[in-house]
Amino acid sequence: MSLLGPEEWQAVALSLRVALWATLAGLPPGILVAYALARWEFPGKQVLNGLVHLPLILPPVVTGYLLLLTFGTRGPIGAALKEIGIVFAFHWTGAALAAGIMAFPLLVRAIRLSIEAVDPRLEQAGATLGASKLWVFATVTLPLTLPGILSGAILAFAKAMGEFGATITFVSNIPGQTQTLPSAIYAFLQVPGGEASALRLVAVSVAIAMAALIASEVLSRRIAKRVAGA
Amino acid sequence: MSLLGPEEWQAVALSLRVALWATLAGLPPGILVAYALARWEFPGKQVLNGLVHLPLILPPVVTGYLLLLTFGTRGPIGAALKEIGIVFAFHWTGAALAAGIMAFPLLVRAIRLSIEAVDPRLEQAGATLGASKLWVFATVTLPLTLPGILSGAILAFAKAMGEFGATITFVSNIPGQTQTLPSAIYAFLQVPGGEASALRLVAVSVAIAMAALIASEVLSRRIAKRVAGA
Amino acid sequence: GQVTVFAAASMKTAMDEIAPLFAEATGDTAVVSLAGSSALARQIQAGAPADVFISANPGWMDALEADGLIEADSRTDLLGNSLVLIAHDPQATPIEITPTLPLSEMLGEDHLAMALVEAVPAGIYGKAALSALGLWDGVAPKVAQADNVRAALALVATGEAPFGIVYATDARAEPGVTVLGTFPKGSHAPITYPAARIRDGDSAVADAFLAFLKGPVARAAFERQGFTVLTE
Amino acid sequence: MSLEVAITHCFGGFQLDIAFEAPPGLTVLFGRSGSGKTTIVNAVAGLLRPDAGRIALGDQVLFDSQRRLWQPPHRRRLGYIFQDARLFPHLTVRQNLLYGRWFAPSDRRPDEFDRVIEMLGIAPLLGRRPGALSGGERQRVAIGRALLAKPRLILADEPLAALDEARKAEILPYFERLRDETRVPILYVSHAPAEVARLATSVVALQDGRVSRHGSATDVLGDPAVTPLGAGAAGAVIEARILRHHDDGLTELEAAGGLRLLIPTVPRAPGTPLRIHIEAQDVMLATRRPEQISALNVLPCRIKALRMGNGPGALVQLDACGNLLLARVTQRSVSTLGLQDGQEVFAVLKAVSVAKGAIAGGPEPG
Amino acid sequence: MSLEVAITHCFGGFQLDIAFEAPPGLTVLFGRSGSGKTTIVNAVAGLLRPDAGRIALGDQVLFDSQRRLWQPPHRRRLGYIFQDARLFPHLTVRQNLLYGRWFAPSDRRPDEFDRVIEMLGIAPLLGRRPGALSGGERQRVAIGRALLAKPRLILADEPLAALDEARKAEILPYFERLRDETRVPILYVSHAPAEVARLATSVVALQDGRVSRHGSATDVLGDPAVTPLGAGAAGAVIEARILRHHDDGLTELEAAGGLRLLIPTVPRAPGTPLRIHIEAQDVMLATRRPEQISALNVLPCRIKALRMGNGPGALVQLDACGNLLLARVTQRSVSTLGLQDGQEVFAVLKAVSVAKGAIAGGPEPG
Ligand SMILES: Nc1ncnc2c1ncn2[C@@H]1O[C@H](COP(=O)(O)OP(=O)(O)OP(=O)(O)O)[C@@H](O)[C@H]1O
Ligand SMILES: Nc1ncnc2c1ncn2[C@@H]1O[C@H](COP(=O)(O)OP(=O)(O)OP(=O)(O)O)[C@@H](O)[C@H]1O
Ligand SMILES: [Mg+2]
Ligand SMILES: [Mg+2]
Repeated sequence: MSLLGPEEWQAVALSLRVALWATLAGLPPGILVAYALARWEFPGKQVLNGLVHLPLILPPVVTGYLLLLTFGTRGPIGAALKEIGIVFAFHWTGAALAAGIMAFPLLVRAIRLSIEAVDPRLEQAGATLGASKLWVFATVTLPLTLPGILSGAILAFAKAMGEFGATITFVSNIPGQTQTLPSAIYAFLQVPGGEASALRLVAVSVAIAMAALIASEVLSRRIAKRVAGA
Repeated sequence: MSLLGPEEWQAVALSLRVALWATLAGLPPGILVAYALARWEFPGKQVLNGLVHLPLILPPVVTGYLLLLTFGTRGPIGAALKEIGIVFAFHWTGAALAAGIMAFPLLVRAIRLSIEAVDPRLEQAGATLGASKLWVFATVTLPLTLPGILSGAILAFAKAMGEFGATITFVSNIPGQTQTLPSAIYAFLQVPGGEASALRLVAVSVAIAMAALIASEVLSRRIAKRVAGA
Repeated sequence: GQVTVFAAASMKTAMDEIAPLFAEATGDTAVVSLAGSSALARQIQAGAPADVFISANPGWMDALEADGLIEADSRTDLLGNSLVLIAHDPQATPIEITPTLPLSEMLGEDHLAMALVEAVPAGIYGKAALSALGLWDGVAPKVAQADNVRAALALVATGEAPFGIVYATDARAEPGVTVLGTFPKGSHAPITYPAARIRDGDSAVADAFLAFLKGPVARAAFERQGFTVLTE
Repeated sequence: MSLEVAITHCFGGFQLDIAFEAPPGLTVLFGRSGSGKTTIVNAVAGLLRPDAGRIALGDQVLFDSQRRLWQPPHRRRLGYIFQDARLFPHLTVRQNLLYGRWFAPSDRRPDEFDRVIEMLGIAPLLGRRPGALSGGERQRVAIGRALLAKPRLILADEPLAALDEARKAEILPYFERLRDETRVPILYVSHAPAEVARLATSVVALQDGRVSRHGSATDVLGDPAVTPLGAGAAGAVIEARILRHHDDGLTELEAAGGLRLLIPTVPRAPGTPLRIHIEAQDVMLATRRPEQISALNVLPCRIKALRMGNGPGALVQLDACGNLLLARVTQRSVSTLGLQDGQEVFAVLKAVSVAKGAIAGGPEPG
Repeated sequence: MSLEVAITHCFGGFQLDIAFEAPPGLTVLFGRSGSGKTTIVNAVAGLLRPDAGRIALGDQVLFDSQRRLWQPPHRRRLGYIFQDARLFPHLTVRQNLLYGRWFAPSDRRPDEFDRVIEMLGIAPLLGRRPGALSGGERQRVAIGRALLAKPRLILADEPLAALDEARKAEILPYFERLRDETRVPILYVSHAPAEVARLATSVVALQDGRVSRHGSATDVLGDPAVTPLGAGAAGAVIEARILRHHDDGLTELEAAGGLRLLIPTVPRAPGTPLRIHIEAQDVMLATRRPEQISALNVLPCRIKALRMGNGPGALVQLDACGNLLLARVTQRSVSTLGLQDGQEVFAVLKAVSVAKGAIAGGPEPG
């Protein structure tokens, strides 16, 4: 298409990939942490809760900087991961990591809220029928939490599509590798006359996020209908 | 205290004020929109839903720029509001507006999720007892949604404490008026060797948000206990 | 070969022109990562795979040099820029910027848009210039500091602030503002964009790229943007 | 005030198509599980909008699909006792009970609250929240909440199913009083024959979404061709008046045609009308007046109809001085005693067989 | 396998302190609303951890506060039919029914599923989700789900309260079969005297969190001093065997001492042990053998005890060839007939009075 240049299409594809991975990879730990916060009592629970919210509280630049310090090739975790072949620094995986971490609080909150709304009496019913805690979680709690998971996922996806500050600070803005849509938009906005180009990218970004939003609405309505019975 | 200079204390106070107002003023429209999205069917529902999520998807700079265009003193809404004495441009209220709008999607999602979890059979029971839709909402739905409202509010507060891109673009950074903690932190990070100063402000910001987080946990546990019965 | 260039975001337009020309001329490709100088410098400190760094101010280049991260020999002051006072009013008549300029009176209740005066280069230069002219104390409370020059420019362009201080390169391309005057050279440290090769980088292609930047093709591109080219 | 209901509604596989008129008093809806009782009650409450039809309470139309009329539930002024209690979990028991009052016209009877909580035995629960109540406690609070809303129409969906016999015995008279003393129509879903017999002014029997039988309690329960609650429920309802109280704890009644009956004391003044449900299986027949027997009621009757069942039983319809009686005996007894239509026999009935639950204040003529 | 329960637990104002042993078979818990039934069942299920005490099933200890032993609910292999159905709303009825199977040892009886859904009449619901079921349908699915989990212990908290009489009559025999054919102990909460009489191997009566009476069904229901379900429930339980079937639809039974009884057909082979609940108010007494009367059972007895009640009634304990019988008559009859201890009298009992619901397969000697 002539709407966007090849480099811009690259940014679109990369943003999609980053947002999808940020969301999907965030789900398992997100569900775990949400469950822990909703249902368990353990020392350090408030610390965990605080940590989860940190990316929300900190200016994104700070989060990006902290990521650079820890997951950069010279950072303590980054160096260790590099040994086993996992690289985040200046790689699209790093953009996904940054987006995932920025989106994590949103994911966790939504899922946690949904888990808290699951009637514990249904979980008890599962237990009396022989299901262990893990099975009850998998067969009762988790399915009933689907609306929240979906809701959290779509929030996370939208956030990941829009995330910029932490990403550009952590993995820079390398076309084809770490240049996501928001970074590209940012670059356009930094120079005179870039507004029109920025606007086109904004439109693409909004279109993608809206499509995801509507898909999630349809899906969540279907889930709700199923549970209401029919 | 000697930890922070007077200008920094000003930034702390301003950030608190901005975050509180962004959260509190966001609640009524947030609840309304969440209710509309959760329970009503109307044309343009998906458009509203998209609009609400927009600040999440757009790079904050873009949001800030759009705010400048609409709520600036020359913007269509800004000019009208100026007539009746409401000014956002270069004013702390503008910072609150920007933070509120950035936090709005988080607020709405959490509340919406909670509203969707309210058993409609309880609302029906309220209706049979003579309560009109509005009364049912006020006496049944709303109280049962409290955990979600609290959850949304704390997310919004944290987000507002950390918001920076849209705020600085919209109301820039005038010490004592619109210089929030994140702007101050950002400024420190722009110069070589500013990390230590930034860190002190980050610590203050985190401390405030954690205090709010813990307060909300305590409150929400109390609510949950009441509803479980005791 | 390929060269990875970390360049200040304000150079986007120029770099977008130069990179394809470089490829055409040498057969090598230049990948340009554009972000704030501070972010780029920190990334280089953290081991970013950059070969060339072009900073929007000497401060961060100095910091990298102190850390031994750049080839000191390769460092050149590539570009220069000047600082201008702009107005929203299209009818505004040019004025000379002197210590007697009644800037504070001109502002009245309104704001003067600048970049962050303690953090962002354009802001730092602007504050230095105003101080040198003895105007700073009068306008300080009225300064609206944006996080970058472009945002300051936007404030003036939308009319939110009647006046602002930005780079000449930015002012030139924005139809919504009028340049009132240029700050005298001596009122602030020279505005330079240093470029250098990163120590761990691929030296051959990087050197070629740096050379290309100093060449006539690049010079033309820079000048179209309003930069002063400092290299010979 | 009477309630007219005529609606059709379709849920996936289930088709409801019913019409009945509930006269003032208490109308029992019964039928097997899944026959559509709750669906009807929901339609009357306004919680379900039927596909088509009309629902009117007195001269107020609640729903009319042709005239596109629809009153929302909160305008209908109902007291709905749900099959599942549906208490508000965030409110205390007291707040739950008073919920309907906020929206009701101000009080005629300020002591109503105390009376209701005393009857329901929920005074100790007032400060608690529903989450920690037992099943029966919850149901009692739900009953109280509906009754205290000062409704113009009471809908009760199996209100007593979760309660023990003793508690039921305490609450039943309250429904009787509501039925007799107020003009509030009551639509009452119940599976329990004793409740039906005792409370019903009229009965609507449902089968697979259709009305299979509709009439006064006397008619439906006294018709040997219809034993819709199971054979056990067949029985006659006799309208009588209290004649006098004996001092050995018995009350003597007089029914139509001067028929006298002795039953355990009913604490009402002589002259009070009563209705008694006499189950068919509690009545014995004898062709010669039995003597030296503990049964106190030996009533001369004439056999009006004899109906052999599929099993070993036979249902005998009797005329006792103009009152209808039903007796359930074995077919063997029919042949041994040589029973036939028109024959004069004696119905033998124990005073104590007329269980407490089956004696009810007579309905006002209405 | 018997279940021993001895626990104390305190909820705010409510104090539970009970101990009983439930022998194999079916143990009915009854008591008024709020007396602690569900609390006990929850403790046995492991959903509530009592403050102190011990719960053991056979030689397996489920809970012992002294030894700090606690088995989590999913290890207990229970089938708990909750007072509120608690179906999984996201699963279809079929998936709900099969839920427990995932965790149960593999099947001895592959046709069990079909048998259970047929008995419960839920075959047409299998593909639906619980949200759209009627109250009774939901409860039936909940019963099925618990039964299909192949439990070692069944807990049933008012399982039939929401069901119509006909449906109850279909499900009760299943519980009987469970009680008699398997070794699975059943703890069963019920308010309905007919269910208690029919199903109970033993009965635990609760009052305000304490056991007020505990014994075999025969003992508790046959003791005129205890009529804990209300006077209506007093009655004797007679253990008998089927002697032969008559072709007019009657079955002849023989009880201890050669006592013969005629009741409506019971479709079991001759020789099958049965137990019959004969309610005291269905028994008449005569001092002379009545003749020409429809009652088929006229049993010579001796009066063992006479107990005057507070009201007009008297409860007479009778010995019929060694079987205990109870008769409820008026005090007036006692004096008119001159009844006294030791007197020989005739108990008159209609065949049809022995209602279907009160005839049960006799418990295996346990
Ligand atoms: N979580 C709780 N917190 C406080 N009190 C409770 C709690 N659960 C039950 N109770 C109280 O304990 C008592 C016994 O409750 P339980 O549910 O065992 O009664 P029940 O015998 O099952 O009654 P029902 O027949 O009404 O179901 C009741 O008074 C109840 O209010
Ligand atoms: N929302 C629904 N969607 C589909 N079918 C439904 C819905 N609600 C009820 N039904 C079906 O309609 C039929 C009638 O339901 P209803 O609740 O009126 O029965 P009921 O007579 O109250 O039974 P019960 O005595 O078991 O409560 C049932 O077969 C039920 O499964
Ligand atoms: Mg129903
Ligand atoms: Mg209970």
